[in-house]
Amino acid sequence: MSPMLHSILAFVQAWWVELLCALLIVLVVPLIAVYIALVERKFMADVQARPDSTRVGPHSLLQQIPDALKLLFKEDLIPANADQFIFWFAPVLSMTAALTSMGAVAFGPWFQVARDINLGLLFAVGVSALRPLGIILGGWASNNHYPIIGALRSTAQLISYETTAGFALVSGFLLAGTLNVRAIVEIQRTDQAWFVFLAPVGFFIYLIASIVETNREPFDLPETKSELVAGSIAEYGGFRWLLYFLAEYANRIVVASVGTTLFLGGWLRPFPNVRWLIWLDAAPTLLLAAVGAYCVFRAGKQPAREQSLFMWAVALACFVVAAIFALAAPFGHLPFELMHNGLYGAFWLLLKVPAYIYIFTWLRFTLPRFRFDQLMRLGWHILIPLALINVVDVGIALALSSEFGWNRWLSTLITTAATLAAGMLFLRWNDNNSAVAPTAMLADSSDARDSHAG
Amino acid sequence: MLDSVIFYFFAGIAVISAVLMITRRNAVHSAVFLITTLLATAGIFLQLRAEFLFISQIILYVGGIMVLFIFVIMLVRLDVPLPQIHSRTQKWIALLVALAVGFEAGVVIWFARKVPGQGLLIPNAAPADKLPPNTEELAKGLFGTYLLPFEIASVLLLVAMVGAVVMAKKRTDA
Amino acid sequence: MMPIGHYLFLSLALFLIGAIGVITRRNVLIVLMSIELILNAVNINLVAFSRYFGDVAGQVFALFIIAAAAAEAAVGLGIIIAFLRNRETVLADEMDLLKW
Amino acid sequence: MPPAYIPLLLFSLLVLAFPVVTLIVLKYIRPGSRGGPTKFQPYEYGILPETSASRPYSTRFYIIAMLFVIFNVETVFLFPWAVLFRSWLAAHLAGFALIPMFVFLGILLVGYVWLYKKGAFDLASLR
Repeated sequence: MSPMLHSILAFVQAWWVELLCALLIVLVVPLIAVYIALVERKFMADVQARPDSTRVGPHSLLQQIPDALKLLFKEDLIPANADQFIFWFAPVLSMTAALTSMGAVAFGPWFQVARDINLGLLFAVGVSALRPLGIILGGWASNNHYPIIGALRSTAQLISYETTAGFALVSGFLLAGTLNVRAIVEIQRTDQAWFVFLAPVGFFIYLIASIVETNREPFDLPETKSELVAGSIAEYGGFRWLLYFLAEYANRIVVASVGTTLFLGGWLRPFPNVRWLIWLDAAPTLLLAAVGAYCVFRAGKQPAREQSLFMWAVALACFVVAAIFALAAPFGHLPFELMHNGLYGAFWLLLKVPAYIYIFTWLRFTLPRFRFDQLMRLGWHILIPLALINVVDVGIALALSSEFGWNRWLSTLITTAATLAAGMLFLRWNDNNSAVAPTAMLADSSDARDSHAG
Repeated sequence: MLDSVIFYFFAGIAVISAVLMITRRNAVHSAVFLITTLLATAGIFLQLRAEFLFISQIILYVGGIMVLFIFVIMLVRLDVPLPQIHSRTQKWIALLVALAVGFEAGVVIWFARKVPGQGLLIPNAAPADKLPPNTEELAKGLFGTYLLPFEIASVLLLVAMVGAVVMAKKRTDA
Repeated sequence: MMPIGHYLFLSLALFLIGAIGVITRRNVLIVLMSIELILNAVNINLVAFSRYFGDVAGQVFALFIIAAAAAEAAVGLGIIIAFLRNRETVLADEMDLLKW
Repeated sequence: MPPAYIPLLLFSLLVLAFPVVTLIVLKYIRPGSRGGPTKFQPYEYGILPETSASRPYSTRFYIIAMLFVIFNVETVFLFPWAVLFRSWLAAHLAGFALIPMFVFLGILLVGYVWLYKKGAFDLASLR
């Protein structure tokens, strides 16, 4: 047994960072998902000009933990005419696909499970293609009208916009010339531009597609709480519902980090090549110090003694971490290096991804919901041809600047203008042709077979 | 050692769920087992270092074709269990034929192994830390030697697109 | 260092299972699924030989086979839907319009 | 197996184990179920369902899924092209890089225009 043990040890020694990351993702992502939900609730309360709950912990920060525990111990209810096996299988598939695709995402130069795979970002994109399966199987297994209609809608929407997102990503891969995550980020440094500036239309299309793919308002048709109860997951409760919930939030994180990595420069700071902005590299330390100072400032104004003590503790923690960062910067030893490349290096990504998710939330409270046929028409009539033309135009821009020596920004400007003009044209055509009766879409089972089916 | 453990892991999943797939009565259960077979096969592709094929298997087969299958099952109410073939003779003939073909091919493969000088061993990987990027290699083949089949594939897709819409559309308005 | 025979036997097993499914099942959809399984078995062979000869051609053709399978599934299921509309059955032995 | 994928494989097994183990463990430590058969009826706004939910639904959705499969194949063919594009440009083969994909996309554009004219994307008109 000794050689086997030896090889296992060698394996762990070679891959301990990746294995640690794997463990961390499984342990931390559920917590993060739960707290994203909390932030969203706070934001919703703010938008609707009402106070949010304040009971459990300061600002109800601990509210989510009893909520999650309640879900864990809730009765596990399987409806009588549901399909037992698939009812069990579908949420597990959803959750597994969502978290596995997170393995290929790099949250900083160090923090990545799949460090050296050649597939890189394509792995994250590909594994999240399993998402529609979890939803449609869950809806089918419930054996109930609303979940089935919700699942059909949801899957139709997901698969339509998966194609759109795929084309948008192709325009990013064209600019990168590689799939490897770290190489993509590195190329944005050496090219001296985030790809959002070189393929703005591509980023815009990806943004829309990612909102649709994560079922957020204004595209939350699968759930439509006022029409379909809760869509495909209406019959799910307790822990199974929690699995779907976690999968959804994990998907949000995945699409946000894929978009950030490919278009927004990953963990690069803004304008990584501009000399006088170099102080931005110290942003994590400065930010932590500022948060600590603010806590000290607020600590005196807390009504209760415990609260002010808590603020002091937070301030102290911030100052300690900031000091470690400041000290770690000049050194290169392993523990410091882990700290430096791991947390410090991931700082900008950890800032950009929440900003991306914040945009989702913001739109949620700003825009009214789309109708299903409008959503489908937007995808198939406008975004897919636009995304294809964008791919071609990005290719032409690259060819112009490398073959004929044009200025890169000039060629980007011209081709982007061409893409936008094409988009305007599609919009016009679509407006002329969209005189279809919307009532046909409202009933979700308007088929000739219905005449004898119900 | 590790390679063969991974191979037998995926191969076992593939074969067991393939058998389950053709024996389930419920079409959705069959589809689920086909999905696990396809995923296990994707794992085998990965074990053979065909990384791009691994991901296209997942994107196209599992995320595309299987979704289409489940859609059709849901749309046409095939989820009710159907009666099996009544005459059992056809089943026995099928098994017999399959076993005969399997035996023949198996014998061929088995003896090919014994031919001297042809160990039929998959060459060991170069112990480099970094493999040649498979996607780029495949792209060179796809856009080099096999450019014409690639263009023909687009014609095939065009035909499929038109054909499927013509088939699925109702005749009333045509 | 795996002998290629392992892959060939796996592919053979999947192929035969698929073939048995095509012959014995009555439900047209499961027959189509079995055909997908057969195509998949072929892909394993192609990829295994591609690795064995160190040539990428096998992988390219496996990709074409997947594309062809997608086209086949789309058209095949379209035919099933068209058939359902006319005959209300998915059983293979009731599709006997051409039987004389 | 390329070595870099082994942590990923372990990770996916871990991720798979997380819900499965939790579901099984919770089954034993959770308080028991109470209530009659009403609880296990499908939830449809409190109205008892009259028809089975496994009735046939519209084939519109099938057309969307079918188009998705075809377009998805296109995307998968685009990825290798996109990855090699810059190395072709570096070798000054811009024409070689662009033209095959133009032909490929052109042929599919014909199909797209046909579908557009036929109204395959107009969900409501597909009745």
